[in-house]
Amino acid sequence: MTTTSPADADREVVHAGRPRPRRGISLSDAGPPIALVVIFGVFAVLSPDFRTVSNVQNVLDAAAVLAVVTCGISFVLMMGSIDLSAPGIMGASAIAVALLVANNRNDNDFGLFGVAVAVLLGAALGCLSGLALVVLKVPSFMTTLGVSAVGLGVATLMFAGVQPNVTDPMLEGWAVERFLGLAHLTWIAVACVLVGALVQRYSRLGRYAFAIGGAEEVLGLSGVRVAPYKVAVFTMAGAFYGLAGVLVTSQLGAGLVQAGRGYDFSAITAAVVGGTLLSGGRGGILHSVVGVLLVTVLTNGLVQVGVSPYWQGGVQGLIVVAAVAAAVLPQRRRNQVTK
Amino acid sequence: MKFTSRHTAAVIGVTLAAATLTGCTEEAGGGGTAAAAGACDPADVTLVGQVRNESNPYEAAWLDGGDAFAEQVGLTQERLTYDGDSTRQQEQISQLLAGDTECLVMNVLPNGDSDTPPIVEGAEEAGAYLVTQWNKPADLNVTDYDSWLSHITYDGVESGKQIGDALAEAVGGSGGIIALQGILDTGAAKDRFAGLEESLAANPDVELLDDQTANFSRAEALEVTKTLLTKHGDDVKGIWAANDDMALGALEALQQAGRDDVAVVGIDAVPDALTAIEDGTMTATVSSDGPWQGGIGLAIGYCVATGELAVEDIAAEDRAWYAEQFLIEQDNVADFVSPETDEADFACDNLFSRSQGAMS
Amino acid sequence: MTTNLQTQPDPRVPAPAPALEVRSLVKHYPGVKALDGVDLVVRQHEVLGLAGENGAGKSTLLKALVGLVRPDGGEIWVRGEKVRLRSVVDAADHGIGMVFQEQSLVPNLTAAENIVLGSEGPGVRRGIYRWSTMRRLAQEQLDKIGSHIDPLARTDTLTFADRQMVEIAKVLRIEERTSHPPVIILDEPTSVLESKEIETLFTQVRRLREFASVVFVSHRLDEVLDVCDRVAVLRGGRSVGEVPAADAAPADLHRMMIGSTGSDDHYHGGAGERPDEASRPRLVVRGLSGKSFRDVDLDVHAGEIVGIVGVHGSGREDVCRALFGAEPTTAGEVVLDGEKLDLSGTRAACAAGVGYVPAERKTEGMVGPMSVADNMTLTKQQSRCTGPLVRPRKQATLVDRWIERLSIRTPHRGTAIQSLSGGNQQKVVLARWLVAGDVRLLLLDHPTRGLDVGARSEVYRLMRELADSGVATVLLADSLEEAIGMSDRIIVMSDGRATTQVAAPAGGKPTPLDLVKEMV
Amino acid sequence: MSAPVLTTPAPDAVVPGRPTVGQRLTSFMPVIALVVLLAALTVADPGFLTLSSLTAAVRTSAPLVVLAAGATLVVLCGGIDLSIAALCSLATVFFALWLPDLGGLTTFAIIAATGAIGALQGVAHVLFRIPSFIVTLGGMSIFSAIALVISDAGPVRVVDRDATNWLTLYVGGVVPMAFVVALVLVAAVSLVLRLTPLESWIRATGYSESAARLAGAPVDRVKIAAFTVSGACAGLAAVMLVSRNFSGSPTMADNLLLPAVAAIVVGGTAITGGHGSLWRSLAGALVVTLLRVGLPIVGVPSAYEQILYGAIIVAAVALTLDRSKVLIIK
Repeated sequence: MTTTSPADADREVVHAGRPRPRRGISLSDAGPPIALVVIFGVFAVLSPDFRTVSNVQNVLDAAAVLAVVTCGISFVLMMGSIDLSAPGIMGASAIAVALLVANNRNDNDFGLFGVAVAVLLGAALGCLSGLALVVLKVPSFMTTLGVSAVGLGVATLMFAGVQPNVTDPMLEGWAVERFLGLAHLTWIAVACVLVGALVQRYSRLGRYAFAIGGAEEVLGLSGVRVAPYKVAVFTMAGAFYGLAGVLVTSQLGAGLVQAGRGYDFSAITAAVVGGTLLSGGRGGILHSVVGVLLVTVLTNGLVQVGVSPYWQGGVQGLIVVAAVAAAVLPQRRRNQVTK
Repeated sequence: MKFTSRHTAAVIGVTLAAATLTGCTEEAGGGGTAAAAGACDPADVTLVGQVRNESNPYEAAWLDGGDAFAEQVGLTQERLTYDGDSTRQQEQISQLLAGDTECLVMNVLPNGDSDTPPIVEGAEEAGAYLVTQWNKPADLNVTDYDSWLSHITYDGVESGKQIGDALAEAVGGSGGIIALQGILDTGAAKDRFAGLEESLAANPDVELLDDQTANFSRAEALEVTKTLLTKHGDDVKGIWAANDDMALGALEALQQAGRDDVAVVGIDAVPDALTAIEDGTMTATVSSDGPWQGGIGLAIGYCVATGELAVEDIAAEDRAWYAEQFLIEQDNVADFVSPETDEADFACDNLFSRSQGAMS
Repeated sequence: MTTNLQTQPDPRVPAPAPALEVRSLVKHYPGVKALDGVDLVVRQHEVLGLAGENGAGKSTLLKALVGLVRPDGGEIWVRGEKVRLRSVVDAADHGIGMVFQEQSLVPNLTAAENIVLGSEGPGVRRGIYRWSTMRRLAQEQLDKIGSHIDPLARTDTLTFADRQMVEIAKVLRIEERTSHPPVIILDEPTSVLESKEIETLFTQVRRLREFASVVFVSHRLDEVLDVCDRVAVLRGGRSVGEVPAADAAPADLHRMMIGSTGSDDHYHGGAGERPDEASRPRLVVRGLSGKSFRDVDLDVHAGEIVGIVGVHGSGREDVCRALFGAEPTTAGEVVLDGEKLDLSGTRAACAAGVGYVPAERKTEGMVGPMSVADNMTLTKQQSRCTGPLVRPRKQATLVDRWIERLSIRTPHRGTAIQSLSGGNQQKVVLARWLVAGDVRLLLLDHPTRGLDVGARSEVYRLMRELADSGVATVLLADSLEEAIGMSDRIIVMSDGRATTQVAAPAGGKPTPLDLVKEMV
Repeated sequence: MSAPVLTTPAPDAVVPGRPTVGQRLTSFMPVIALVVLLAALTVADPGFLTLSSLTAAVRTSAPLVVLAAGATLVVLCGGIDLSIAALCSLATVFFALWLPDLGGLTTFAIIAATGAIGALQGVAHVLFRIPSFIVTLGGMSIFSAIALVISDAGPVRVVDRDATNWLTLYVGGVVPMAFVVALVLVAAVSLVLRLTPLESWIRATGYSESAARLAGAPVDRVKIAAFTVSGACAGLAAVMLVSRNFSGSPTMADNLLLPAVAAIVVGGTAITGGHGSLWRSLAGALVVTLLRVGLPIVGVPSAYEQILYGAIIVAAVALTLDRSKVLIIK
């Protein structure tokens, strides 16, 4: 949970001799995709149910929500911050959207506009974490934890004891209707990933988020005011969580306060497994997507090959550690700082 | 770092001094009022209802039922929630019991079986009137305690069996089903599954293809069902869920998979499930009357606290009992759509009218 | 547009307004007067050297010039106009930019992005990057200084010297912000460069003069005189004088800096007895190989200082770290005083009496927020302990003694080491190996990097003293002159191999040229 | 040694060696936050500030204090331990299962076992250079899985209460024994750190691992030790939980993870390592406990309780964080 100072980075290079300047993907980036292919292959051999087309569809559909959450969290991790606010923000936006589209609680029927409001609510809550980070100078670990609690509170307030059920055909359709074999939800997630990747590559926000993770102090020396970008990144992450809340609501057909339970750690796990460093400055959306698929394939595959549900979590944990170890070990140096 | 050293010394000093001077005792300050005294002024009674969270319709309705009862006797209910966190429930209870416990009435939903003993013992020690519902270890006897007035639950084995039978009927007496279990650490989940097993024994042509836990959660049920549907495909004719939330999650999964030929049953009779039964998408559920549960626990405590009912006058069979429940299917669902509490249910001489007999 | 009017060439005024002028600048820090009325004039199209010891106020002055420090008094004039500089951006808008002493590039961005960072201009439209434009902008900057770096290479894959070029290219971006020749400040640009790289840099600096004014800061006085037109000297927060570079010798500058006649030969060449060459060496290295070096043989006698020289990539730093167990080895044997040295880790090396002063003082040499005392006793814990217990009083006595012996200037032994000046920090780091009195082999990796003349001189004196007391020393010097001046013997390394050995006894020193021939 | 060549007058350095009033205030901030919170709760419900109520609160806080204290060591070294809660849950199950065989020795066996498990994580961390976040995240799910399997996913009742009864006693009639144990633990660990080179090593490791290593500090061993103590503390906390709940359960302590980390941060320990202390975590744990149990008890409705919890915890950190010690807030 710390940054590598530029000096460390310098040294790394000096000691590694003189690597050729590179632009593309390095060998260390190839680890997670290889792991994904290997794990997929192993399950495919072990379980005939796993290698069916319908199961592959199922895996992709199941990965949709996590992918959207991970899109958001990747930007935050890239900056070297951390974000635990997904459960709260998703809960709030899930209830909000359920109350805004056609539902059994009130006469609202705002359709897409309601979805937009829920996403905005997520963005606003994300903005709150960002503001607390830059204004109060409280570490993101705490601000996002606090905002998560606030989000759950807001969700509980709106919930008011009666489950809001979605009757809006559009929102329900997202989870049911299919295009090219995948649910609309999954296509929305794919779109999110594309947007995320474009933002990361082509927008100042994305590049600065990356730079903040690399050497925040340098940005200051170059006359870049970092704070607005940090707030913007958290806001964007919040919007992604908001959308994820909407997707969960669409899947469940109802707004649940617990819509986002567990997504914080799963998303971090996915991002890290995909090769994003918690210390920031490395990784990205496409890395994270590989991580999401890895985690989802694991979950699905373990059920398919019939591993006891008790053990599933443990096996997953073990594989995550092993995956990271496999990625880290070849690059191990003496006196390397590991936090 | 100055913070450290001086503090260290001070704290160690004080503790050691305290320890050596006074020795150790078993009692904290206060507490320990005689239990069954039962002479509280009705206005002095504090009513507390505690459930997991308010973000669950059944439990929110429970608290609302408690409010309704409180209003009936001119009091307010303190609503506590612990977010399904056993530790937090214990913490809240012990904090509550550290306050004024003289006329305290608690209607508690323990998070799991194992959470009941410490709550019971805390209440006993502090002399607070306690009614628990749903979860209790089988070997813990209510009659051994004075201030633990009653334990109410539904016969989970019976519920599990009833919906199991209904499911068997719905699939035409033969075919594969999958089961979604609740939180494995709860008596309710275990009993209900035992009921399903009884039902399966009685319907030998119904085959249990798979059982997985979805922790009573709608979202988890959705995921688990999706995976199991892929795994077993068209062999699945029915889904047995240990509560309605999971049944509703399973319904979503079925809808997303484009399957409308699978029967789904659940337990609890939450409003959404009732609607689903009305629509015909769900087959059956068993009623658990949340509002009544929220009121009755407080009512028992209130009656004892105000002296209208003495603990020793409560029959042993009413100290731990099964409440009345109904199998709800499409033909009788209309009767249950809007549960109302009936003030008469909470009258001190009518408290145990819904009893279906002592817990076995 | 007043600026433009004022800088219009006026036939009645013979010389144009100075590019930059500082008038009686004052800056107080709690307890310290960092700037005490500094005056400075930077003419257009000149390279002005700025010299002064650590603590003379150089860095504060430079920071004030780029808006990182708000002065308490005095004025800054840019091309005849009085300005207030509130931030780096402000300074850049006035055409002032600085290459910072510690490289300030974002390692995980491309060179192009670093060059345009903070002033992307047409490279970013509505928050969206236009990579082709960005690349072109960066290429223009790189072309200006004649560098052939790929603008889209990730910065952390570039060599150190290339990164320095990127920094200069980046600083030149400020040209785009103003219509005037910019003022470029180079703060210690050479401190980590090898001689060849320095030469390239100087060529660029001379080119810069064509269209900009340059303020050049370095501790190497010969360099300053080499590249600058004029040198201004600071002492104790005041300007003490200016000399045209052509007329001055390093000794003159040095005299001005310290305010008295200093010895030109600050290397204190081998005053003690010559180590007995015939005796068994204290350190015997045979066939040491690692990732970036092969088959290195090395002998160091007690009381001897052996310098290792070589260009970047020669592997000398890694050999040094390997001897301390901080870099893995694949083959070879190291014997210290007849006993095989365990190279598995730094602990073992410390226990065997090996000491190491890393080049990166701030990140590797010291623990910044910890006190002087704790830093000094970090390694030799036994020196402040009785059995397993720390004895604060024992530590205090010991630390105070060493603070006095090495004349470390610190308000208190409990002061955080990061608030000391570089030279004093380095002395604490050195003292770390001395407090227990059991050090037998000292590995010094650029021990004088970033230190001023006075502090250097003290470090040299200390090294000499340690050698005389029998410590064997391996020195990776900051400059060839330093290596020659300090060492009794010099090993030349090239491409990971120790190629040549040159004796350098007092009175029989080789010339830098001799060594350079061997190095390439 | 001869007089230094330096003739420039030394800057009149009067930077005081002793902390200023402001610095002192920052170091007491956790306590101030605690007092302010207590006062606020008392204003909200005057009945809250009673001896028995405070007694109950500190009794409640004991396991959290112990968990947070252990994890503080790891945080001081610059890492993080996310496995404490899951390990604690696992330990409650172990305790319940072992008690019939081991009797009075169970407590020690548990602490030894969890210490060993902690050490194992530490070894994995330093040997394979896997970030502690990942190692302990993996540990978290593995311990949970083991706990579920060996307990058959259900609570294990503890019938023989003699082994844990001592923890339910009260010292001097008012101070719960569990809290005294927690205090003694914090005091003892702090004292050991202070009196031995350990504190130097831990702080050096946390502030700058590479510098510590190059100074010959036993960085790897210090880290493993920190994880060991953290694990052992999880074991002790488990014993406390069992003494309170009369059972072990595979999920019993799982929800204490975020409160424990919150306690550390609220105490003002820098999550990046180096700066902080166990005493700060003690104060932090009390603040978090007051928030967890105090808010609902004084009658804050559950929805607002969560909002307030979130807001207060951020405010508390804003108050206690010594920003002069942390340059960049991530």
